[in-house]
Amino acid sequence: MPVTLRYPFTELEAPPEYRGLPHIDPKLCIGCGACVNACPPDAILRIDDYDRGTRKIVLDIGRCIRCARCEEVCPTGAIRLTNLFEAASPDRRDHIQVVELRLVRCKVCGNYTDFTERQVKKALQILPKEILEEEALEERVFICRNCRRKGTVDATINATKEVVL
Amino acid sequence: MMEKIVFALITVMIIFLLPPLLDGISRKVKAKIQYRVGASIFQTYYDLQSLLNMEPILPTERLAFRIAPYIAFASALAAALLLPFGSFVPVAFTGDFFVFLYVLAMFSVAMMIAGFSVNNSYTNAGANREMMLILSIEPVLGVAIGVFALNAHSLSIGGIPLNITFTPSLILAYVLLAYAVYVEGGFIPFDIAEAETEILEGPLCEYSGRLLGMFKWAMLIKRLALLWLFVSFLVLPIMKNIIDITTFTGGLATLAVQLIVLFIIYSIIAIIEASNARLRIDQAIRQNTRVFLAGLVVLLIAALGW
Amino acid sequence: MKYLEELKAKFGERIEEIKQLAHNQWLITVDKDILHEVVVYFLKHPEWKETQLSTMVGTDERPLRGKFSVIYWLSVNGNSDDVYIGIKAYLPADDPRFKSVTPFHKGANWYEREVQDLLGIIPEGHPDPRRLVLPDDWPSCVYPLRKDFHYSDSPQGKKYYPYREPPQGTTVHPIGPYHVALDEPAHFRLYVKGEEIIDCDYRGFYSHRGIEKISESRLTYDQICFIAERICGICGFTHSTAYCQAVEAAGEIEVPERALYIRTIMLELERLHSHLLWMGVACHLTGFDTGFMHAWRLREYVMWLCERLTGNRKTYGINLVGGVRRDFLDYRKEMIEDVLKKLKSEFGKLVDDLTSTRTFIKRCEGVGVLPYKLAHEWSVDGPLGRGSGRDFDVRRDHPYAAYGDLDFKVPVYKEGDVLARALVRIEEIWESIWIIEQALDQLPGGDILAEYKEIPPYREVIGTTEAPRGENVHYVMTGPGNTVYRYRARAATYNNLPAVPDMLRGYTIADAPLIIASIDPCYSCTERVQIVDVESGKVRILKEEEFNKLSIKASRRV
Amino acid sequence: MSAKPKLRSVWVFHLNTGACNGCDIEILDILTPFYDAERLGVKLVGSPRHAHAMLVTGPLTRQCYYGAKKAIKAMPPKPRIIVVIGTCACSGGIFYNGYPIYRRSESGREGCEYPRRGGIIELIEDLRDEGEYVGPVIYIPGCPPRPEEILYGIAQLLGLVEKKLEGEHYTEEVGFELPEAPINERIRLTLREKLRHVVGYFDRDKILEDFMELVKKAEESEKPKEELKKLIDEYNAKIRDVRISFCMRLLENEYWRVRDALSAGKEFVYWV
Repeated sequence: MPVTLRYPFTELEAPPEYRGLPHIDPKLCIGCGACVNACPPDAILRIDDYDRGTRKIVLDIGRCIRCARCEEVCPTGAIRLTNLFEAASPDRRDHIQVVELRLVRCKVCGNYTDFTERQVKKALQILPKEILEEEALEERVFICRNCRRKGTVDATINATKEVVL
Repeated sequence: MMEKIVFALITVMIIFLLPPLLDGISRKVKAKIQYRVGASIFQTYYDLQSLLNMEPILPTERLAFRIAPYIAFASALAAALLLPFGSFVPVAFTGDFFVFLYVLAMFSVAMMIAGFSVNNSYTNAGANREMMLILSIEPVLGVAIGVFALNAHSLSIGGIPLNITFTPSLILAYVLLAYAVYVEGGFIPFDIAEAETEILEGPLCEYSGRLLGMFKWAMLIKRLALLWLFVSFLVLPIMKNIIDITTFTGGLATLAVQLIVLFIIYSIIAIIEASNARLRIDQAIRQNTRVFLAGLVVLLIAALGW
Repeated sequence: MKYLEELKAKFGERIEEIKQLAHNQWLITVDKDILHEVVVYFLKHPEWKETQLSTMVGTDERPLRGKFSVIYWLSVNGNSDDVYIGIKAYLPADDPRFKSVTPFHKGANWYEREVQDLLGIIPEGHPDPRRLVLPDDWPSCVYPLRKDFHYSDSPQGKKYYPYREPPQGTTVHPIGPYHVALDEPAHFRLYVKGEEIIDCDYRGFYSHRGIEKISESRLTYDQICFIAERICGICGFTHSTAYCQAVEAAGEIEVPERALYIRTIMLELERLHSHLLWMGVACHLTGFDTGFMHAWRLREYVMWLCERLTGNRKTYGINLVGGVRRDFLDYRKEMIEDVLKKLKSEFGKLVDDLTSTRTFIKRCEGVGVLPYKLAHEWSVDGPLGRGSGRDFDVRRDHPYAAYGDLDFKVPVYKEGDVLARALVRIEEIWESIWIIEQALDQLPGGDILAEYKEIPPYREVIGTTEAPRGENVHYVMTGPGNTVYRYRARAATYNNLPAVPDMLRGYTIADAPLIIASIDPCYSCTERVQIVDVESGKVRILKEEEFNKLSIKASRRV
Repeated sequence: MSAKPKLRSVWVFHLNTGACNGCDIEILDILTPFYDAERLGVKLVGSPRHAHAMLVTGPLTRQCYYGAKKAIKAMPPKPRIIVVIGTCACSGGIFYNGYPIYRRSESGREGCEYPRRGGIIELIEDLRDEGEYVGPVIYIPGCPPRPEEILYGIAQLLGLVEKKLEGEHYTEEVGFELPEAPINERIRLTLREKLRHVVGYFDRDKILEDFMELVKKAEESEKPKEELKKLIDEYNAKIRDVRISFCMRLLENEYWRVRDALSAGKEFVYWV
């Protein structure tokens, strides 16, 4: 007897284990770019715009090989492979998902740093209270790398001066 | 006169419109054997419609390439028109049995023209195979019909089935005829000339759009003609004993029986097709030759009057 | 290894170094002038009957020691021993030439043409030095696997390929690049007389995608698992397993036992679906569509199972260096058992149907015969080799994953025709089912992924698996940081395909698709990765090189 | 779903431009009993001249480029539908900028453009530049796409179903959530990474969630250690899965170990 499935004339759900279309939950994504580094076909891009102060995480389903490495490395569980599979479309732009996040503006020099505000919030959640207070990190995380390095250098110079004196 | 017109209309309908339906049924039967739903039985109509509406792309400027499908279509049509539909034979004259063989060969010639008119080794190979196949099977068909003619003492296709008497040789002749019709119809395992996976549909490889549609349609009509011949030889001798074929109702009834038997045979063929692999051309020819030799023996028996 | 002494006695001083790389791998460095002698010595060794040329790797080691190198990897199979021997020679950077092995062993043909294409290392005395791998329009004297070539450059040259002249009185019958019988593009030129095939030329590598170069440049260790899997869409998992095994051996990573068993089960499931696929294709090619449909209907059960076990029907994506990414929970084990039960009852019926179809058997019997002697000369492997009487199987002879703990038979037939290959595959399906059942029973507990710190650089090692089509050999030379220095994947078909012309000769074009398909060719496997103008003068080459350098720059627009 | 199909007969030719075979096998797979594309009027033909549509797979290697171009030109001038199957054909896939892959010089090889370029579109644009007509193009990504995905794409082409996906663009305005787990975030991440090595990335979140539920309950009681042990025993009896039980036990041990170490002030950098 015919065993043919009724699909596409009925709805059909892929099994829960299926690695289907990836999707970024924009509420959870912190823009750390772990997925960008892990992605073998470069389907996820990180595009920083230091003039407008934004970071775009761009996911292209049309480039994705559905290996789920992004899901494996994502620290917040924002990117997941759903079990949806119906991605066919006559327009490649339908395959694009963009999450645009704000970058931190350095409190010292006013330039945009290379990390997002959400990344900072996540870091603050992880770090234990004692360390935060001890190192006055709450302040320092909003400073860009250059200024921080400069600050360290200045501090060292001051310190050496003290020693010399 | 009215009766003639009715029969003529039905005949035209059968010849032009029935073959795609038969193909659809055959596809459905195969699908069922393969545990599939399969295409709708009208799928072949859709296919032909879409092909006939499509502008072809011409790989060569040769006229032969362009007219080959029409030759094939015309010869298939001519072959079909020689056959009895009920009591009605559209074109009847003594000796039309030779014409039947001749137009069938014409069809194959059209295929060969199509195959050799382009410089493509697939189409050439296909044309080659068609030639070899036709040369090996036409004699079998000829012998089979010859036995019938001998038996019925008639050379007209319309006349033969009405005049045969049952003898042992006749039963063998039916077997021969069935074989010849099957092979000539190009059903698996004898779809060697159009083998898709080997030589990409052979002579049809370079055809497209409307021309391809014509060719496909012609091939289906040719199959119908061949099978109709077999069915007529099977049904008419029996029907003539049950009912007076020459009356209008008798003719219609016979036609109906012919159609039913045709459907049954087509389905059986679909089953055979579904459970066989394609033969190689040399294997097929060897087999045909053997059958031909057997056919000669049958002819001899028939000549002796058994 | 006892033969090393014998070797030392024979070649003495000219053996530069012998070192053990892994428990069954030795690397022997020799002088480049005796390279071919040593290789042939092992290949023709009277006591090692099933020795074969497993792979050959050319490497641009100029950044490391200012030299090129080539390694011939030989595997000792059958009942003889469990050994892989690499025979390495360094070649000077300014004149990388070595003596070709092909005149003595046909199986080296493609390997040597490949290093010539990709690295510009010239095998002297090669009987057929045409281009093999690179596209027809690739400029000569640009060698993509050299380290000074950027992986995404793609210089344009003039399109040209020197096909062989057809023999007298024959016509050319091309199969491909787009032939319905070949799932993938490949180009066979059959030289035919009527329907009979007189000779055959092959131009493949339409699916050459530069995987090795991408792996060496753009990807990290873990990412390469996924590109290795995409070497082939049918037997991808064996490729990623072979790659992982190589890296694990180089990094001395201890893979948890549970991971090994899970790999074994997946490998066998892959073999199941691959063999069923092959049976279907063979039926389809002979016009027997019912067989095709039923074989693939059975295969679908395996596909669904794999989808639920790993998340994808084909590219399982569960291999990582150090183990696997998904575990078999209890309900997944039950699913496997259900599918095996279904397969066992229905597969027997399918085989009966096939063997009782007279027309199908007629097409397979006595067609495409590859006698044992030729099989050995071409170093063919897998079901093709076993159909021709070569008694060798990587799973048994060089146990990897969990195969050492499991019990199974290796079917061998002597006839060497298409039917024998079909029978080998049918028996292997039964064996696979049996292997999976055992592995499920013995599935140990514990972790599934090992943790490792760092993989030491510049270690060379190979990983091998028995793919459904034969032996897969992945050579890895680890590199600094998180990258490989040299990666060479050799798929089973790479050894099998060159033997096809020998199998085609004397049969008809109607048989050609079936014969080609009977080795279960996988062009994409083979071609992951033929016009060097040997006669042209030096001056011209220089000019061309300059020109090509310009075109490299033009092609690269960031 | 009851929409009348635009086309009732689609003859397709299969064009592989250097794919890994995965998509090609799935194309054959849609003809087999479970999917049976013949229902939709699809027929695989052997010659591009017979085809309404071209099913393209593969990243378009340079060696394939010429043959593929010839094959598309050999199709009848109308309708020349291109069905792009698989990630490689959509955008070059994982191979997108390897040296043997064809790319137009405008496309560049290492850019950050999106939608990502590569694959068969490079050839289609070349053909359009040459003035050849190329009909509608439909993209079916996937690596490889499931047979259902391909059927869905073809059904879309026939006008039987509507497309479901649309491009998405989010900005900060969607809001940010930083979910608070019942246990310390550092411990959670440590356990999560540990679980990856035991049951793998796929099952770990579900198991960890269940575990945290139990921990939450246990921490409310007076003797959390004993309580957690009891809860886990109950949980294991209910779930009846050897692996999950194993993980639960492991998590229990790990949890107390890490927690004690943390409260003792020892530094833990398990996760990175």
